Amino acid sequence: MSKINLSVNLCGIQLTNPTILASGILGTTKALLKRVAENGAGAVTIKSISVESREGHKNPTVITFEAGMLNAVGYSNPGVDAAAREFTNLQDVGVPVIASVIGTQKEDFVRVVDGLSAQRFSAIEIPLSCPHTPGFGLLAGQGTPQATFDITSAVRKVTKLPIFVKLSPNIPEICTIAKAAEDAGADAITAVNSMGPGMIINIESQKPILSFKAGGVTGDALRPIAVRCVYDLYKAIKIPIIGVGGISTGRHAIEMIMAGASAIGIGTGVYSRGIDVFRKVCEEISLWMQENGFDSIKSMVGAAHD
Amino acid sequence: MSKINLSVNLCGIQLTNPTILASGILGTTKALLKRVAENGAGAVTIKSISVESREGHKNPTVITFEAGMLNAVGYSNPGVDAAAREFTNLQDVGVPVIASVIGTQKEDFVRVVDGLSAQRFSAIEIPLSCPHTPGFGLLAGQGTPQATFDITSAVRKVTKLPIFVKLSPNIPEICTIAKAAEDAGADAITAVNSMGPGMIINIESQKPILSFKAGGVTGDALRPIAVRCVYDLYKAIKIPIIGVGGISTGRHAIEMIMAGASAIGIGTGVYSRGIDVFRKVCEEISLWMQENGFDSIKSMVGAAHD
Amino acid sequence: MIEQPMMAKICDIQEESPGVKTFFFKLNLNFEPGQFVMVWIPLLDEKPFTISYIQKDLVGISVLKRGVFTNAIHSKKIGDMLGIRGPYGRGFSLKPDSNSCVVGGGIGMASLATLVDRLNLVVDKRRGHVTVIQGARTAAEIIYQKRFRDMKLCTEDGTAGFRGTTVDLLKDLLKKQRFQKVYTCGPEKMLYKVVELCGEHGIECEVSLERYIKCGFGVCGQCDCSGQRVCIDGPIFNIQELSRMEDFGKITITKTGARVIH
Amino acid sequence: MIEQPMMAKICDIQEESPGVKTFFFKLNLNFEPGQFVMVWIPLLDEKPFTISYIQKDLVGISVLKRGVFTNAIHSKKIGDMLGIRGPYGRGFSLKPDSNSCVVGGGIGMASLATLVDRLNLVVDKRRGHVTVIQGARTAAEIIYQKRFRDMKLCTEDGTAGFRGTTVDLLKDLLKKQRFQKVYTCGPEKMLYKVVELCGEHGIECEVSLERYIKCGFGVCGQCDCSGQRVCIDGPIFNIQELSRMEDFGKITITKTGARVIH
Ligand SMILES: Cc1cc2nc3c(=O)[nH]c(=O)nc-3n(C[C@H](O)[C@H](O)[C@H](O)COP(=O)(O)OP(=O)(O)OC[C@H]3O[C@@H](n4cnc5c(N)ncnc54)[C@H](O)[C@@H]3O)c2cc1C
Ligand SMILES: Cc1cc2nc3c(=O)[nH]c(=O)nc-3n(C[C@H](O)[C@H](O)[C@H](O)COP(=O)(O)OP(=O)(O)OC[C@H]3O[C@@H](n4cnc5c(N)ncnc54)[C@H](O)[C@@H]3O)c2cc1C
Ligand SMILES: Cc1cc2nc3c(=O)[nH]c(=O)nc-3n(C[C@H](O)[C@H](O)[C@H](O)COP(=O)(O)O)c2cc1C
Ligand SMILES: Cc1cc2nc3c(=O)[nH]c(=O)nc-3n(C[C@H](O)[C@H](O)[C@H](O)COP(=O)(O)O)c2cc1C
Ligand code: FES
Ligand code: FES
Repeated sequence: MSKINLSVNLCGIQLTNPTILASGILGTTKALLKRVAENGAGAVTIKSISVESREGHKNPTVITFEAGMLNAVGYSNPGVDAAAREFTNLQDVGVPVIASVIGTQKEDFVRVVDGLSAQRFSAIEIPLSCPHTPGFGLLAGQGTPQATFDITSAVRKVTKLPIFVKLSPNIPEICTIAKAAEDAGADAITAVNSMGPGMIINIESQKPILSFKAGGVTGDALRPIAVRCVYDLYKAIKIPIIGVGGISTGRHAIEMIMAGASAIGIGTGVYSRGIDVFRKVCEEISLWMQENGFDSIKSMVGAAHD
Repeated sequence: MSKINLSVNLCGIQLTNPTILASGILGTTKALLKRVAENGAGAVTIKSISVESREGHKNPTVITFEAGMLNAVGYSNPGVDAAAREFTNLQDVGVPVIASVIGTQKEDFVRVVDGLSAQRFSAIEIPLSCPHTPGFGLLAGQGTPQATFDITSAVRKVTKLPIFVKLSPNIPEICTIAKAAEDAGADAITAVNSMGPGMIINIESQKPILSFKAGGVTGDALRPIAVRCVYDLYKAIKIPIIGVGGISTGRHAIEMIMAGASAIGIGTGVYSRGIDVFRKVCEEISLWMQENGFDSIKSMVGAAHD
Repeated sequence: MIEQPMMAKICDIQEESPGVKTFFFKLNLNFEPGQFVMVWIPLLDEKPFTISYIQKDLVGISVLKRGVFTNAIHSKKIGDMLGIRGPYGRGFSLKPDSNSCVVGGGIGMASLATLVDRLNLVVDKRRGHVTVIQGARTAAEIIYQKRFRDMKLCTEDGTAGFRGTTVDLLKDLLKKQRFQKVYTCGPEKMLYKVVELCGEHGIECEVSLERYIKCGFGVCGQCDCSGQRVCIDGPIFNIQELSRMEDFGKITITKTGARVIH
Repeated sequence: MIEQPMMAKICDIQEESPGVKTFFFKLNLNFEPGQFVMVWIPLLDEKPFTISYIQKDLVGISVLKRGVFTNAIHSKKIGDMLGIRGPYGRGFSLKPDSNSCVVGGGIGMASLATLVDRLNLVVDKRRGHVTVIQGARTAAEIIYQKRFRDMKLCTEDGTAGFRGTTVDLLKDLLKKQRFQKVYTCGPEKMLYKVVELCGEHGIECEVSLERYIKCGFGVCGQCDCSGQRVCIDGPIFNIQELSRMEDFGKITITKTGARVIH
């Protein structure tokens, strides 16, 4: 590996590199977070946690297609109390750990944040944008400017940690929603959650494959949409952006950073390139920066803007 | 080729098979329409026509990526008068020809429909859903239920031809908009137009590649989204649906039909499988129907619904 | 590869025991012993099963009737379709030049069946031998009765073969003979004891683990066992790997992600 | 393949005539004579150009200064970058065992340059010979002066070579010698006459057409010439194909899609 400095300061959190494990991928246990950290991630996000435990949708919950992945996991999680027990002594993980917090109403978000407050999370991410779980995200109307403002404000009151608000690529008014989050005190925007939902039908059985029928689209299919969202957001808001969607190579990461992302999330890339996708992406970023005369991630952020 | 009957009756238009050339692909001249018909299409759609001639966006206007295509052509077209001269004696084409009509306001749609009325078009398609042309489609607010109702009603008054209203996959309320079109007298819904817009940045030059920067995403990336739109629409409306988005194989076409489409459009597939994609798709549909005991397209429409 | 089920028609059904049926399909799967497939019943659910038979283009899964899903499979008839995706995971690594013992408990035997077939094919008769131990609660639960050359049985109630557990029987055998490798699948408590025993005797050992499987290809994190994804890093783990997996034999993770004692 | 420009650094610039410069890049392109690439200047535009030089890993494009875009290319310096995607289209099909004549008018010569190089390489000297005709308005516009073995010049004003058009010169040559094949590129009116002449003489002929190019890979329909897409079905068409293309020599289609007389 080259000596290029990939470090990033994200809302005061120091990351050795800009790659972050996206929520919902591998973030079920502390042991897996640690494994991802050992595979090069600059930070990791846990799978979203609600007040009560949830079984999620039945299988199939995750499938792939030519252009990416389709998932409707349905926010399975053991609930905040079990999560608080699972994610103790987070310093063992070796990199900053971001809590992902969900709820059907703003009080739930507050309760989960409270419940996790004794653990050493570095930030709170609130996804208001899941397209396939009744009661949550888009299906609960959390993707409006007003709801975003309300939920973010409520969380803001109960935590001093940086708050990342995670938005949907579906919503034409993504910038308005991001501004609502910014106004409510969010420290960063995570853009984007999975897109759609989409549906894949098995024609022999004449049935949608996912048990929930529809699910969020991620991976390559999502990348141009995510890049455009980040590009638009960079012009619209002042807080930093974590760019997520279809990143699996160093080039993809740099593209997202040039669109305006200060750090980048990786989900589906864990499938397409393996659990060491973080290390691979970092090596590819370094090499490219070296060949192209960049010496810091910061110097590339938003470079695609006039 | 097998003896399976692929014919479809779409709003009274008799098609020998369910594949339709989507608007904006190859539909610039009558000669190309004829060529596409010779390559197996059941019907063809012309490139969208406005009142005045338009140069469209500068190049690059169409590029591809791992999961599909990105385009911002910007509705280049020679205007209604030149189009009326180009598309004379349409019976020469050999299959039904669908006119695609655009405008910045409802009066424009009416003028274009009027201007083309002497030609033998089989239907009028009105795309209210382009995501990347200022003055038109989504960028002109045509993607609301009210605008859809108004424009469709206005066109309804001046033509007896079947009207197809083409919708965007971006809009969460696609069913509401489709119902507005249905209420206004539309005969079918074309679902969907390109998605996004998305953006692809060339990292060496640090610039978006498309001259318009953002453009609509089509091809594989769009397919699950398009299938889900069609699936939802099938439950919401009574008029037939033309399913478009990411179809390049017989399996894709059958998937879309089972989701609820009575016929299917092909655009990006012309790139991925060649201009004879129509013939290939028809052969693949036939073979599959034969192997799986289906004897008409109609018997498969909506089969994925409970 | 695209991770979507393909529908396969059941072309034969074989009853292995009152609770276990094998369903056969004509399918070309590039399957290694130890791997698994996801079996889909549209609109119902999708669950992991081993391929227990491979004969030319014919593959079979042996299913123990346990709950809603396996009951639904059992109600399928010849000509019905099931969705199959995979194979997934890392299979067994064979040690053909030596004596080995394959220890199966209950339906765990299904995961070992193609391994035994393969070992019998590749083991050099002059240098090695394959011993199979199958344990069950009672005689009626024994499967693959006539399938393998040297299969020793044990039942908890003594209705067939040795009375006692597979671990007891293995301990017994070890007094008389030496195995270079043990392969095992069954209830995790049993696996834990087999591993302990192999550790004491310095025998190589590979174990097939079970955890709740969702994606099957390493992204959802549901199948975690101490940082190892059972679906892709396993389901086969060797004794060295298991020694670093604290949860092995102790903790499993449910559908919700909660940790429960095994 | 992914249809996106790759940035390439200009490593050399060569002046071919007062209006034409060649820009060299280190690039590995799988380019066949007759094909073209799309050249991108970020935020400005993207236009089609032929590769006019291939030397190991060095490729060149020769650009005639005409309008906004070609002026912008001309203002580029060594070390600047241009985006390149392609190559696109169907190239010339070579007939190496016979006498051939390559007829270039104006910058059309650029599209023929690598063809002449290739022909000179593959033509069996005992069986065939390559004659090049380059036509220009005036001597100063002649390019590749010293590049080809047997190049005959003609100018409208007589300042270099034969006074008159390439068609006149070809007619003249045909009185003395026989060509089995003619390859040509230049203004469409000239191409039309060359094709006519070849038709009369029963000579095989391949023509490089120009139409407004947008996508370059056959989807936008902008480059139509009577149902043929110049970008992918062409830009090279033979005399039989051209005979079925009514627009050839008569009508072209502009950026908007309007038909205009050539
Ligand atoms: C790698 C692997 C290979 C397997 N191979 C076989 C086999 O060849 N034959 C066989 O009969 N069984 C096999 N199983 C177990 C089989 O998956 C369960 O018996 C089946 O899922 C039970 O479903 P049910 O609805 O009938 O019962 P339930 O009542 O839903 O569950 C009974 C038990 O089955 C297990 N289980 C349920 N769902 C899952 C799941 N998605 N993933 C993992 N375990 C689950 C749990 O331990 C649960 O307590 C295998 C399991 C794994 C992990
Ligand atoms: C297959 C092909 C190969 C070509 N190879 C060469 C070459 O090797 N060297 C060279 O100098 N020129 C070549 N050209 C022509 C070159 O593309 C034009 O000269 C250039 O686009 C002019 O752009 P401009 O902005 O400078 O001039 P403008 O003022 O914009 O245009 C001048 C003329 O160039 C043509 N033109 C403009 N844009 C395009 C376009 N997108 N596609 C096709 N034609 C266009 C039109 O005829 C126009 O009238 C080629 C054209 C084609 C179709
Ligand atoms: C299997 C799967 C599960 C996911 N679960 C969650 C989740 O629980 N919470 C959340 O905020 N996002 C979730 N996401 C969305 C991802 O965090 C990410 O935003 C999305 O996948 C886009 O990134 P990618 O293209 O790199 O995968 C999930 C995505 C996938 C594929
Ligand atoms: C290059 C290109 C140009 C297009 N132009 C138009 C257009 O003029 N009018 C229109 O209604 N749709 C236009 N579309 C959208 C297509 O008709 C179609 O809805 C979309 O491409 C999705 O189908 P596909 O995935 O098969 O390409 C265009 C698409 C492409 C790729
Ligand atoms: S089942 Fe999803 S990671 Fe193993
Ligand atoms: S330039 Fe688009 S089809 Fe030829």
